[in-house]
Amino acid sequence: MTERIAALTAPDALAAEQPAGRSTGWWGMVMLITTEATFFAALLGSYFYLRFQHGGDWPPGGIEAPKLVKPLIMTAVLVPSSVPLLWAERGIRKGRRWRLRVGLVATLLMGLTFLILQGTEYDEKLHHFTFTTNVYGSLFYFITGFHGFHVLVGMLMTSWLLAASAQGSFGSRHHEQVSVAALYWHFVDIVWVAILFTIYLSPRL
Amino acid sequence: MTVLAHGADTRAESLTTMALLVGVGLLAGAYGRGVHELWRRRGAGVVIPGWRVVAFGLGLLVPLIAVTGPVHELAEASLTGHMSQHMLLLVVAGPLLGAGAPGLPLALAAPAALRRCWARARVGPTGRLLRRAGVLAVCCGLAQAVSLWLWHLPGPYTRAERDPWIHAVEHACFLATAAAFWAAILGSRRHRLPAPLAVLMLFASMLPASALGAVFTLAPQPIYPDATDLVDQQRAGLLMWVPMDVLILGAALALFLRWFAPSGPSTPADPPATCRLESQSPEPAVLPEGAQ
Amino acid sequence: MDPVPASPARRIFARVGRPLRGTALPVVLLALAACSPHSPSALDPGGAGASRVAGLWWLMFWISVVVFVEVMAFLTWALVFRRRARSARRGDPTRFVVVAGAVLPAFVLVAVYGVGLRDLAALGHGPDKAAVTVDAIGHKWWWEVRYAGSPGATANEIHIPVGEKVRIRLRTADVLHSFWVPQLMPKTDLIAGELRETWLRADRRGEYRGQCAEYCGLQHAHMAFLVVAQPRADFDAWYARLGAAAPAPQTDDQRRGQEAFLQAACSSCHTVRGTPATGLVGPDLSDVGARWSLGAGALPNDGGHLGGWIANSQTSKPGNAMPPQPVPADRLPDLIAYLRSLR
Amino acid sequence: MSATAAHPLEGAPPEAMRQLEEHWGEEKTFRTFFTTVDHKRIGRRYLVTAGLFFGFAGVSAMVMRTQLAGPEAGIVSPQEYNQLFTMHGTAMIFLFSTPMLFGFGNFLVPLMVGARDMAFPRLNAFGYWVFLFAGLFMWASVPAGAAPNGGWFAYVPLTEEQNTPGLHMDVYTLGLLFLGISTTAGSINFIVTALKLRAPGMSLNRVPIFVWAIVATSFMVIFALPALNLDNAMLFLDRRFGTHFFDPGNGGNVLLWQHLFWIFGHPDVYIIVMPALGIVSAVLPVFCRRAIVGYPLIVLAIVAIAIISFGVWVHHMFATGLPQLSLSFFSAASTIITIPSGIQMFAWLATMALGRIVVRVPFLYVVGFIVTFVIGGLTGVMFAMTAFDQQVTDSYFIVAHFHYVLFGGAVFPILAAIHHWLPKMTGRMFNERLGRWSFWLILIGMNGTFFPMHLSGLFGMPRRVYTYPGGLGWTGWNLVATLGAYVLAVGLLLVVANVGWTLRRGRPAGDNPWGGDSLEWATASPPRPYNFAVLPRVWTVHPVWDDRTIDSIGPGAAADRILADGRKTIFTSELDGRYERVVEMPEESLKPLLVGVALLVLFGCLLFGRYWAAVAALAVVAGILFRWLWPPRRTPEEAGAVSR
Ligand code: HEA
Ligand code: HEA
Ligand code: CUA
Ligand SMILES: [Cu+2]
Repeated sequence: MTERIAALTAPDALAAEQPAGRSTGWWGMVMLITTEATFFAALLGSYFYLRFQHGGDWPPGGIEAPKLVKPLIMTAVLVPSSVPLLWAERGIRKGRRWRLRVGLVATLLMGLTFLILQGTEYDEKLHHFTFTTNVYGSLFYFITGFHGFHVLVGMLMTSWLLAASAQGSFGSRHHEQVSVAALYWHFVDIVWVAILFTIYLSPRL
Repeated sequence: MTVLAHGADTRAESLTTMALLVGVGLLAGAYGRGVHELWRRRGAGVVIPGWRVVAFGLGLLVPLIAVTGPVHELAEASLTGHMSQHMLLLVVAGPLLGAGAPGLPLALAAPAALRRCWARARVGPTGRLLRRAGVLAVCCGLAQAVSLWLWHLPGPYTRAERDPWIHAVEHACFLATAAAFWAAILGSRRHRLPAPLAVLMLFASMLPASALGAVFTLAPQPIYPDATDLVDQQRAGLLMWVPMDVLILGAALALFLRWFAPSGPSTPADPPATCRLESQSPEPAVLPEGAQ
Repeated sequence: MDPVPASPARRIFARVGRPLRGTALPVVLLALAACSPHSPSALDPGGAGASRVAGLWWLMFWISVVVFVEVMAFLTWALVFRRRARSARRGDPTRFVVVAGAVLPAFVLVAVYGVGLRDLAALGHGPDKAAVTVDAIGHKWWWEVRYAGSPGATANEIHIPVGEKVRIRLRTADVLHSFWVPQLMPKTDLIAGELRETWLRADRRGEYRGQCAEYCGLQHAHMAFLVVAQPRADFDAWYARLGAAAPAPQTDDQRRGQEAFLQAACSSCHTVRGTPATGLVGPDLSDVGARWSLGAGALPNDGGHLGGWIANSQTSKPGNAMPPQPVPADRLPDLIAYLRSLR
Repeated sequence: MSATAAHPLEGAPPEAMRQLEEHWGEEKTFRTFFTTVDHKRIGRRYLVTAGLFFGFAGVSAMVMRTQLAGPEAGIVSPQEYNQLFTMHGTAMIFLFSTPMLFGFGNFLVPLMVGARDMAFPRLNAFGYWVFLFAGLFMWASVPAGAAPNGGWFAYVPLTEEQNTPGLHMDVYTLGLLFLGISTTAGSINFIVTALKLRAPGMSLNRVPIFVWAIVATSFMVIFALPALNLDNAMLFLDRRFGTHFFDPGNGGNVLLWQHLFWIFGHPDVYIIVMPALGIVSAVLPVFCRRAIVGYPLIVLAIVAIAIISFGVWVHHMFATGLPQLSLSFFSAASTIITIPSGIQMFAWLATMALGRIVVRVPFLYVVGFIVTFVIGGLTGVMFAMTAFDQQVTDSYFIVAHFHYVLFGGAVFPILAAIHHWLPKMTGRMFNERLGRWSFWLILIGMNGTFFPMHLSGLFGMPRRVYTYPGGLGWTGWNLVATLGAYVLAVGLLLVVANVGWTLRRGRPAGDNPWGGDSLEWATASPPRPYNFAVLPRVWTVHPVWDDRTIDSIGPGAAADRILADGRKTIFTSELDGRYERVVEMPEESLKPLLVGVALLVLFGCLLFGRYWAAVAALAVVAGILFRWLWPPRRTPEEAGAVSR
């Protein structure tokens, strides 16, 4: 009997020094991303729904199909911005703080460039149509604007990481927040590809 | 539906059919060689069990059925027929090929140079990232959704209608993405998602497909310029919607049950007459007369 | 006043629950319904669409009774015999759960689904070539009714010939509404920006109450209408009147009333055919004297209520689009007399 | 085997107990009231707040019922009536059912899985504050006369600016967006808690069904809520900034609203009912004194419902004139979804038929649940037949259906849960006799209220009418319904009275008054702030009925499951619950409340059109979050830096 009790009350942790498994933070971020991705999916789904319910010309009301050059440049800025982040993350895993900082700054700059380009794009577009022109205008500005807001949030997170890394919080043993925030940034990138496809390419298809 | 396109170049069509035959033959050969190699080294049916081989074989037959003979005729005749062709590729051939766990055998059968490249890519950082079951499944799911949507937009769709080669590429896209996606769900254990995640993944992949079906079914006008039959379009939409949903629901539940049931609930051997942790006085102070 | 013969007797006991006549429950239910002979009861169908649905209902009703009784029997059995049983029994009767909870229901459901599909198809089977086509246009909160091929219009009242499938085209002028005549036909919503269609076929003559069934704001409660099913000849006569000009005033007070009508704000919102009043905001009044109610079911249509309505309709139907009319008290009776003469 | 062999609190040595008390205990001061992150306190708050909103919504219903007692009544004006039923529905769905069940989840999930708190305790506190503020935000509009008035599903174009000017619908859109933050946060928290914080040995196939239900519900929230949020965001933009998403005149489409709403709305009704069914599966075995029948089948049914429920939304739009083909598809899907419910129903019945039934108030409510839910479910199946649905949709028959499933399917289990876990929450036993009185009054009142609605609906009475003419065969039934509602209200007030009685006079209940099977019964009543002195080890689905688990928390347990040297709990692996590592849990904090307040200001500014102030509030939110998540300063060695 005592043996049995001893077995049942024995330790479970068998010298598990290294943190094993996913952290709650990782799961939390994955769930947040899932729900946000669903939001974007519903948004882009609404775009197609409205388009096919509308029938006829798309974009309607004499608005011309969006030009591709600028959005492609924006893509070329935003999507690769994940790379420095990946590099930074890999660096901090090995304890290389400089890589973290450099990577974060690069990502931040690329994100900023993207937003500036988006600003100039709006500047041009607003001469032709606004979000009150018709449903296409509403969709265009809502979708791209909402994504732009996400880029902004992503940049805030990145700046937060940068600030925290300046304080010296991260290293090979503590880098969870970096990976978690990076997940969000990658997500924002991928969503952009979907938006590029929906807003810019699909009217030509 | 489009008389114009297919009457014009039957030549291109027979060429694509030949290409298909060659492709299927090559795949079958390569897979067979890989499996042969594996079985020779590790014993028959060990790494790749027999049923997977059968599944793969059947999966290769499906595209042949889908793009020739009566199905082909149907596809020419109506949108509904065309969608049934797509569904054959996406929901029949895809899972079958995926269940064949083709990754390893095909890699084995590849020429040495290619294999070396492959091996190098596998161990690199990106390769390692991509080889994670979760990442792989998400990517394949995305690819499937994108190709599904892309090829059903009016532009690509009509172009595929007109040009047999583009049509062939379309079908190849469907086949490849579906097979890859299902390989992550049904494939070999090492590259497969754990069942609960697979259920989630399946569910998530169902959403864009259903959305496309919904767009077709609910659109008040014809989506494609040269299709005018609304009922046909609705039927096509439902065809895209229902079989996919049913398949995914069935697969999800089957996976879940298979994972969940055998280990079963370990009920205590004897539901205790009284529980050891029961409080001293389970009888409430006041009980109405005759309430028991 | 009534353009059709007196309200028909509802042959409640004879009609409803036909598939299962002789069983007690539907009779009881209907006896309860029969508190009022005017109930627009879906279980007392007067036409093709609704009687199909009533049949479906009784089928499902009895299946439900069986399922419910089955579950209750189980429950009662357990409560009676397993209470204070000496001990719980072992085992995990999975097969029982699957059979009773999934397999048997699946059979029942497939069968019901089949019947349901058949009925759905039947409802969808509108007239191929309708002799009569009605446009019902929903407004907040009344129904504009027009007939294809007739310049006339009426409101909150649809006349149809008995025994014929009548095509109804539905549009809305503002928000969503829903066209529902429980005794004749299930609902069809009126969707802003789109055209919808349904049909009606009454198999016995009579008046069938209909009501807007989609919440449409303040006075959704008062958006009723009446379907009047009459023999073809009566219908034709009515239809002919619809296209013609409104009757001219006959008496002096009616004439004074018309004058008042045309001078006051009335004519800027309402039409009376054959007069300079061509307003389009409110209902066409050319046959207002003959209609079953005022304000789409808000008030009975008689002189007193009409006067009240004109003076201030906001008390009886708050929020409707008609502002209170400052008609001098001495002119009001004339106005009423004129309007009552429009039939 | 002595009944006192292992008192759950005796497993850890006294020194460890003292330490635990020191690290986890919090004085009940004014400050800790606002800073607490204890899931049990937060859970209780959810329950009380949701109960309060239930009271408000219930009172609205009583006013409505009074108005409808006879024809042409003038108790309330049409404006008031329309606000009342909209707030009644909205509050019952969004501010009562889900938060109430999330409250039970909050209290129970960590206990049931054997953890010391939720995965994100501060997020949990934040979720509560947001729920509270969003609820107050919406209810405050009632005395202001600006309550939402477009019905709980707020169909456009009625709810567009030109048809409903004023703040009414802005309160609705903003309130639901605000509330959505809380619901999403709560769901993520449940999922992660159930994935990472389970006691060692609790593999997924040993997770209590209630936890399964909460997790499946949370996943449904994750996938369904975005559709509602998108809908509300677009409506807000349409109303305030002149966009045209729902404006057919400018290319918009009014049915888009309905599709998005019901893509959320249908899963939502299962979001409401699923945890409630979980409660049934938790309560039933205890009073049947045996394991639940068909555990894997029930879990499978939960998963199946969660999936299928995303494919049936159009059954709420059967009358909108969509293509018949698609209707028949949705009709089939709606038919199929009854099958998992049938499986659960018969699993419960089989459990009862094999059990040794002990009748107590919680069990009575379960019986009440079965009776009413079956009726509601059966009418649900009737609607799945499109032709029939087109006849009764938007009539009182629908009102009857959804009250049977909502009251029968959610409120009865909630009442069962209140009685079942009240002893655990308060340490005191309720009054059984009072409990039985309230049960019978509620059962009779509920059926008296809602059964007649089937009839008035069939007899042609549309819903959402503030009054109706006499002489149409509706009057009598409405009177019966009103009388029933009063009986029901008395019964519910007795429940409230019983809870009050319990708090003041209740007999001490003991740790496990019912001889329950899940881990919450293996600790004190009410539980200590750290829940378990020794985190248990699990071998079965019914751990407390298993000697091994009891022994594992008995004297002599290894320190790695006591973890007295800080606020600590254990991470286990997601699927099979293997011990992974010890983690530090956060302390109480005021920041969740501050973010909540800042968000309240944000939404208030949006409501009143102060957009720049709203941006400022957003900046404040970001600023507080910045601090909230700020990592501790570490030396390079601690952090593990190898280079600058
Ligand atoms: C908790 C909430 C809840 C639950 C559980 C359900 C359950 C179901 N509901 Fe309900 N429903 C609502 C809440 C809910 N509903 C609400 C709020 C509305 C209206 C919203 C509004 O308009 O305001 C609504 C409206 C609604 C409609 C639209 C009606 C309309 O507006 O026109 C439909 C149509 O199909 C429907 C169907 C169903 C079905 C098939 C089920 C099934 O899941 C029921 C399954 C259960 C059983 C069947 C009982 C147990 C099973 C057995 C005993 C096995 C044997 C059974 C058979 C052989 C049949 N519901
Ligand atoms: C969970 C959901 C839920 C619940 C429990 C209820 C409960 C009740 N409902 Fe409701 N109802 C809805 C959800 C719900 N309803 C919805 C979604 C609608 C549709 C709205 C729409 O059309 O937009 C609706 C619509 C609706 C209508 C139709 C209105 C119309 O179409 O015109 C009616 C009419 O009688 C009604 C009545 C009632 C009644 C009498 C109760 C009673 O059961 C209420 C009893 C409760 C009380 C009397 C409160 C008791 C007080 C306490 C317990 C105090 C607690 C206090 C503390 C803890 C501090 N409801
Ligand atoms: Cu029109 Cu309700
Ligand atoms: Cu539903």
